[in-house]
Amino acid sequence: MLSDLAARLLIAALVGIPAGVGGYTFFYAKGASYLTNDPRACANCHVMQDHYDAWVKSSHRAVATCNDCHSPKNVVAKYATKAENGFWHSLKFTTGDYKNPIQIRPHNKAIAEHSCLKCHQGIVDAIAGPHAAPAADHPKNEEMSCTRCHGGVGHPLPGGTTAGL
Amino acid sequence: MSIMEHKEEARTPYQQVVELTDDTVDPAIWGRNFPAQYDGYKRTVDQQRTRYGGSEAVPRTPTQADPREVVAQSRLKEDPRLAVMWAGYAFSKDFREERGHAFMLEDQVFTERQKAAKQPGTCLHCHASVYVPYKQAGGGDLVKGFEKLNQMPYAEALKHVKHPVSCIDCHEPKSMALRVTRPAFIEGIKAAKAAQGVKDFDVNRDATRQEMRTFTCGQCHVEYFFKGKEKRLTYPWDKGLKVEQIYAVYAENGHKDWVHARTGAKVLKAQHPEFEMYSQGVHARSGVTCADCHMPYKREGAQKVSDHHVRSPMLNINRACQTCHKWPEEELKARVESLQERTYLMRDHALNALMDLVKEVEQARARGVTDAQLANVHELQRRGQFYVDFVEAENSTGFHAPEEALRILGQSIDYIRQAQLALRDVTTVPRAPK
Amino acid sequence: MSIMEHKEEARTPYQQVVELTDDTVDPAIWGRNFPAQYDGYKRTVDQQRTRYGGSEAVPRTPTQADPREVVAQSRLKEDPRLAVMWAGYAFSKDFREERGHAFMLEDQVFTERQKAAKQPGTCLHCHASVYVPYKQAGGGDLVKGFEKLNQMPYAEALKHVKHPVSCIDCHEPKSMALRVTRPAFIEGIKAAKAAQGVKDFDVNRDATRQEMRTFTCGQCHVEYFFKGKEKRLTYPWDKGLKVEQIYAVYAENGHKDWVHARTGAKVLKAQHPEFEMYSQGVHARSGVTCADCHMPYKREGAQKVSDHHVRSPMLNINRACQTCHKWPEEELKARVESLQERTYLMRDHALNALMDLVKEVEQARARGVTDAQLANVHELQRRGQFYVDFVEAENSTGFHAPEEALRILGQSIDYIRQAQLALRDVTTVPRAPK
Ligand code: HEC
Ligand code: HEC
Ligand code: HEC
Ligand code: HEC
Ligand code: HEC
Ligand code: HEC
Ligand code: HEC
Ligand code: HEC
Ligand code: HEC
Ligand code: HEC
Ligand code: HEC
Ligand code: HEC
Ligand code: HEC
Ligand code: HEC
Ligand SMILES: [Ca+2]
Ligand SMILES: [Ca+2]
Repeated sequence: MLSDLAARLLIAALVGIPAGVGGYTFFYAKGASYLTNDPRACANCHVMQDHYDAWVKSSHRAVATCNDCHSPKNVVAKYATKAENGFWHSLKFTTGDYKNPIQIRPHNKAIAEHSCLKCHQGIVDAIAGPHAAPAADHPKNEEMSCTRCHGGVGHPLPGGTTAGL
Repeated sequence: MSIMEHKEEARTPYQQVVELTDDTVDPAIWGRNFPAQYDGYKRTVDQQRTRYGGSEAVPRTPTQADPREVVAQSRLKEDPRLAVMWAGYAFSKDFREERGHAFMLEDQVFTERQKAAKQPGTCLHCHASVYVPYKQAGGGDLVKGFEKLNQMPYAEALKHVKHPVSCIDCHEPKSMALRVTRPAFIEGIKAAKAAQGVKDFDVNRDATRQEMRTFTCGQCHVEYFFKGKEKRLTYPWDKGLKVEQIYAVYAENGHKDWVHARTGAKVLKAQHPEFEMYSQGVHARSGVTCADCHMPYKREGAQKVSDHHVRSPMLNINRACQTCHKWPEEELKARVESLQERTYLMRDHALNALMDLVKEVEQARARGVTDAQLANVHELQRRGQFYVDFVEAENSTGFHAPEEALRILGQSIDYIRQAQLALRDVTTVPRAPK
Repeated sequence: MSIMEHKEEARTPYQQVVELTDDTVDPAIWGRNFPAQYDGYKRTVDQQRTRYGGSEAVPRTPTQADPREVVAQSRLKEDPRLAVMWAGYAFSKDFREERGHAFMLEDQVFTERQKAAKQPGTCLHCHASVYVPYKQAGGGDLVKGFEKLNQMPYAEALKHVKHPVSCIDCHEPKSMALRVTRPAFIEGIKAAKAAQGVKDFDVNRDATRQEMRTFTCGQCHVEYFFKGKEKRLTYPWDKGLKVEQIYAVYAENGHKDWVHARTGAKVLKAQHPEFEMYSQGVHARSGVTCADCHMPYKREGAQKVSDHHVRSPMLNINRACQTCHKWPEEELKARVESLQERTYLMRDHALNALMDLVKEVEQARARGVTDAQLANVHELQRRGQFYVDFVEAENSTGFHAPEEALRILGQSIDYIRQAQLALRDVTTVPRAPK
């Protein structure tokens, strides 16, 4: 069975070849913009427009782009993720087969959650541990979710609601 | 549809196929310029049940008098206590679950309530596209036409209308901007704003776009009564939108809808106070509008359009709720239903109390107790019954303002039980209501 | 402080100044490793009033028997109806608004309720740091020590404790992980989970960190009773956490807290069911924990720490609410108060009904009506009074679960008014409660 990463690398390879609807879209719709860090590139797709508009108003506008939060730090994984998302999003964009409002997949949610620590590790050391360490006495010491309280930092939700768990 | 077209669309929101004037009533014509909205609008014929809402399609054999092949389920059959609450009033003959806008005109024409009592032309204000008919009947003056039709018998007024609520009732044809076309709301909201200290409020001049996304619905989804022999449609908001403020208006003008057949009390019928109830809830407080939940945006290619298939959000949770609440659909459904269950449970307590009271008062009168002796009892029934009916008639089963609905039901229970006590010792002075 | 130092701090969240063992009770010692948390902890001596919460610092002249120079305001003075509800019970002698954790031990020692009735050692479970004392008294066995102190007279058990709730009661000293140290909660939550079909729940083994942020508080902020002559502290959760489920437990075991002095009913006292009420609310449903609102994170230099100044969130709206709710402070305050006002209004209706009932039953007994004849009346009072007291005793004035609080009050009103009816015709069979 393929590891998660291997599977995504495979798709990454796939989209390299401009064949099939996914590939076609990938280039036409500047799906390649997944490989840049320019948020406007994401907004190439109108379905990303709301998030772009919200991001422009967000506290992170000046400090974090889409990819800072939506792709992992590890370089290989980063491009794998981008290619994979680029592939799926292009495909779904073309087929129009996706929920609206869009819902983040657990895999990408986890990436977003971890990305917080790329920049904020320091400030949360005290609350995250010592006791949050996996080795801690409390076996169910799961990692804490940042978005539980800060879900809106990248692109606030309408109505002042909270992002949820 | 391919990406090429997506981009195409994005550039041109819509084609002006036909020219729309302020007299174009037929939605089909508007639909040629706005096919997406028109398609949604037509789908309001769909009938599907939710736990407490939507509606069930009940087949029936058409008759000369009533050609409808499908109606919504009877609420009187679902809960026989309602017929006792309304004993002696037309509602005790026929009361059904409401359904989509497409049916509003025929359902009003063919309800048994039309036979049970003579209805005025006023009724049409909220069941037909009356904007153009009012203007014509009034020789260009909307309000004059309104007053004219109010005073006609229903059957005669009916000849002036053709369509259920239509595009022109909510939209200004040139700009497509929202507008309010209903005189009773224009006057009602003016009074309500005045009560809050806002002078001379002209809804079409002063309301924000956000407010209009609620006011267009508030034109009809409200409590009302017919004032005087002119049968002028009136929204009882002079003191505010809360149940006690509305009741105070009826206390002052002494209005009664009918005399309760079994208790002799001069009682009131509450009707669909969605706008009033919603206004007391946390969503209204947060600036969330009727249209946000009942006409959420939906993507049609590159365009976002408001879903004109106005219906229960429980049939459309993803679009209606998940823009703001990132909870799974199942969880959102469960939240709504748990709020509705509580409302339903307390409604049950209140209606049971009312059943006890009606039975007892009926027996007392049989024993010869006079209406004079029953003055306190009657007043407590009038208030308590109006409160429970206010929540019963509000169609979200409490969701629009859960705490307000429960507060009202709690007080209703107190007043009705006190009526039973007052019946036992006609001397006791009931506590002053809060 | 320079960036460099920030980074320094950041790398090592805290310095191990002293070694903490599982027997270190004194918070001052823990405070040397965790000065930020200790500072907050000490600030629970602050007293400040909010609209319905916080507490007022009322000066008094210390006496031999009660050396306190400052106490919280008397709730009996604020609302004399409470003394009528509790007639014949210690609570009718002295009941004050609760204040910060720093006072928990002295307030328990010096309350007039200690004189009004002999209290058992059990009381200490929630008013002192008992983890180490229990272990010692039990020769290393926590539960044995718990059972031992329960059975001592209060004054004797008191000798075993020194501090109010302290670090060691909520934290495991090596990892600082949260833990539950209270036997009654360990047993209670196990029963509650079992009622939901979760077998053999061991809170310290099976609870998530997220749950622990609530359970550490649930150790004490709950309804309870003393079981049997062993005075074992017990949380009545065998059937679940809802008021009717708790009442069902008391119905089954026939428990009574006292006999009402004026009506003769065998009644119950509800006590601070914060955990139970919170569990029925939308915040619990959304995974929001007690600590989120009562111990929100606060910035200390380059670190975020949990604010150990446990208090009313209304005194800390910015941190307690605004990370999740982007509304202005004033607006959030207004939302809380409008929910609390509704609860308070319905509490008023219920207490007024109870005042009517007590007066009438007292008169009836004076007329010679027997307790046998009053069976129905007594049962309805017992239930209705427990329901209103459940909301009255819950310290958020409804905020933790607004709809649940109003549902309970609505039913309370129904039961109490029905008790008045049952008093008038001892023949009527009251409606089966829902
Ligand atoms: C080719 C058009 C297109 C572009 C360009 C695009 N997106 Fe998307 N995106 C979509 C579509 C379509 C969906 C919905 C897919 C679904 O719901 O499964 C989506 C969904 C998402 C999701 C949530 C669904 C998931 O897969 O978890 C995230 C996060 C996201 N996009 C981020 C981005 C970022 C960051 C960029 C720029 C680096 C970007 N998108 C650029 C079309 C695009
Ligand atoms: C690319 C770096 C970066 C990433 C990724 C990032 N942040 Fe930030 N964040 C910053 C900077 C820089 C600031 C502003 C300076 C500060 O206050 O620390 C900031 C500010 C904040 C603030 C304070 C302002 C506010 O909006 O309240 C919060 C809270 C926050 N971030 C949370 C998060 C969370 C949660 C995530 C992950 C979902 C995240 N950040 C991801 C860099 C980042
Ligand atoms: C239980 C709620 C909660 C959770 C979970 C949470 N935070 Fe926070 N966070 C807060 C609060 C409250 C503040 C404001 C503190 C203050 O104003 O003193 C805050 C402040 C911050 C700030 C801004 C500090 C400043 O003033 O510049 C950052 C950055 C931040 N949090 C990041 C995170 C990250 C990263 C995570 C996940 C590891 C996280 N938070 C998890 C509640 C939370
Ligand atoms: C500071 C971090 C941050 C930045 C910057 C950011 N996002 Fe996000 N994004 C998140 C988080 C966290 C979530 C998950 C929200 C949740 O479900 O609670 C998310 C979710 C999403 C989703 C899934 C739908 C949803 O709303 O849950 C899309 C699509 C998305 N982001 C697109 C974008 C785009 C496009 C940009 C840039 C214009 C962007 N994001 C910038 C943190 C960020
Ligand atoms: C926050 C979302 C929300 C807002 C805002 C809202 N509603 Fe609703 N509405 C609901 C829900 C949820 C229901 C319950 C539907 C059900 O039980 O199936 C409902 C039910 C209804 C019903 C009965 C529908 C049926 O299926 O029988 C009507 C009529 C209604 N609302 C009208 C209005 C009006 C008019 C307004 C504005 C004054 C409004 N609503 C505002 C969510 C909302
Ligand atoms: C001209 C009067 C009028 C206006 C304006 C109006 N409604 Fe209605 N609405 C009705 C009537 C009448 C019915 C019941 C029709 C029937 O049962 O035959 C109804 C039914 C409904 C239903 C119930 C559908 C169902 O399946 O049970 C909903 C939901 C609803 N309206 C929401 C709205 C919303 C939201 C707006 C504003 C965008 C609005 N209404 C504007 C008169 C109106
Ligand atoms: C102020 C606006 C308004 C007026 C005036 C009005 N209605 Fe309605 N009517 C509504 C709305 C809104 C609904 C849908 C909500 C509901 O059924 O509670 C409705 C639903 C109905 C229904 C379908 C449900 C049912 O009750 O069986 C009938 C029939 C009906 N009305 C008849 C009438 C008659 C007859 C009159 C005149 C005596 C009248 N209406 C006057 C707004 C109005
Ligand atoms: C009961 C009221 C009502 C009726 C009837 C109605 N609409 Fe709308 N319509 C709305 C509301 C509310 C909006 C949202 C407007 C806004 O947000 O400013 C809207 C928006 C629109 C828009 C703007 C684009 C969009 O979708 O948001 C168009 C175009 C439109 N309607 C066309 C129509 C047509 C065509 C008809 C008849 C087939 C119609 N409407 C009937 C209430 C109504
Ligand atoms: C435009 C934004 C928006 C939409 C759409 C919306 N809500 Fe809300 N909702 C809110 C806000 C804001 C609150 C208040 C709490 C908060 O600030 O997060 C809230 C609160 C709630 C609550 C808690 C209220 C209570 O009494 O417990 C529930 C449940 C809820 N919404 C369900 C829904 C459902 C179901 C829908 C769809 C039918 C919906 N909401 C649509 C913004 C929205
Ligand atoms: C969503 C936020 C929130 C959560 C979660 C929450 N509370 Fe509260 N709590 C409040 C508010 C707001 C008040 C009202 C304070 C006031 O009236 O001043 C309150 C009041 C209280 C009070 C009375 C405080 C006083 O000032 O007199 C106690 C005790 C309390 N809560 C304990 C708890 C416990 C125990 C839990 C968990 C089982 C909990 N709370 C969960 C917000 C919360
Ligand atoms: C060992 C028992 C115990 C534990 C554990 C406990 N409390 Fe308390 N709490 C009390 C007692 C006792 C009081 C009343 C003290 C007094 O009035 O003298 C109190 C008072 C309070 C108050 C009222 C403060 C005021 O100003 O009115 C709040 C709020 C509160 N606790 C919240 C919490 C929260 C949140 C937790 C968990 C993080 C918690 N408590 C854990 C026993 C406990
Ligand atoms: C299950 C835990 C628990 C037990 C057992 C307990 N308490 Fe408390 N007590 C609390 C909590 C929590 C508060 C704060 C909330 C409140 O006052 O409602 C409190 C508050 C108090 C207060 C201050 C407020 C007031 O009532 O005047 C006194 C005094 C008090 N308790 C005395 C006692 C006595 C005496 C006993 C034994 C008969 C006892 N307590 C047993 C948890 C407990
Ligand atoms: C009534 C319960 C309670 C008491 C007593 C208590 N704490 Fe905490 N403490 C908590 C909670 C809840 C957290 C949050 C833990 C988490 O999120 O995993 C916490 C977190 C901490 C943390 C981790 C970092 C942080 O701030 O989140 C430290 C260190 C800590 N407490 C030290 C102390 C010290 C020192 C004392 C005594 C002076 C103490 N605590 C007393 C409940 C308590
Ligand atoms: C960790 C996140 C979080 C914190 C902290 C929090 N809330 Fe909420 N609150 C929510 C969520 C989630 C909901 C449910 C509605 C939704 O999904 O947006 C909600 C709902 C509400 C509602 C609507 C419920 C109703 O019955 O009308 C109010 C009011 C509210 N919160 C006030 C507060 C106040 C005041 C505080 C601080 C004392 C607070 N909240 C703290 C997340 C939070
Ligand atoms: Ca319906
Ligand atoms: Ca207090």
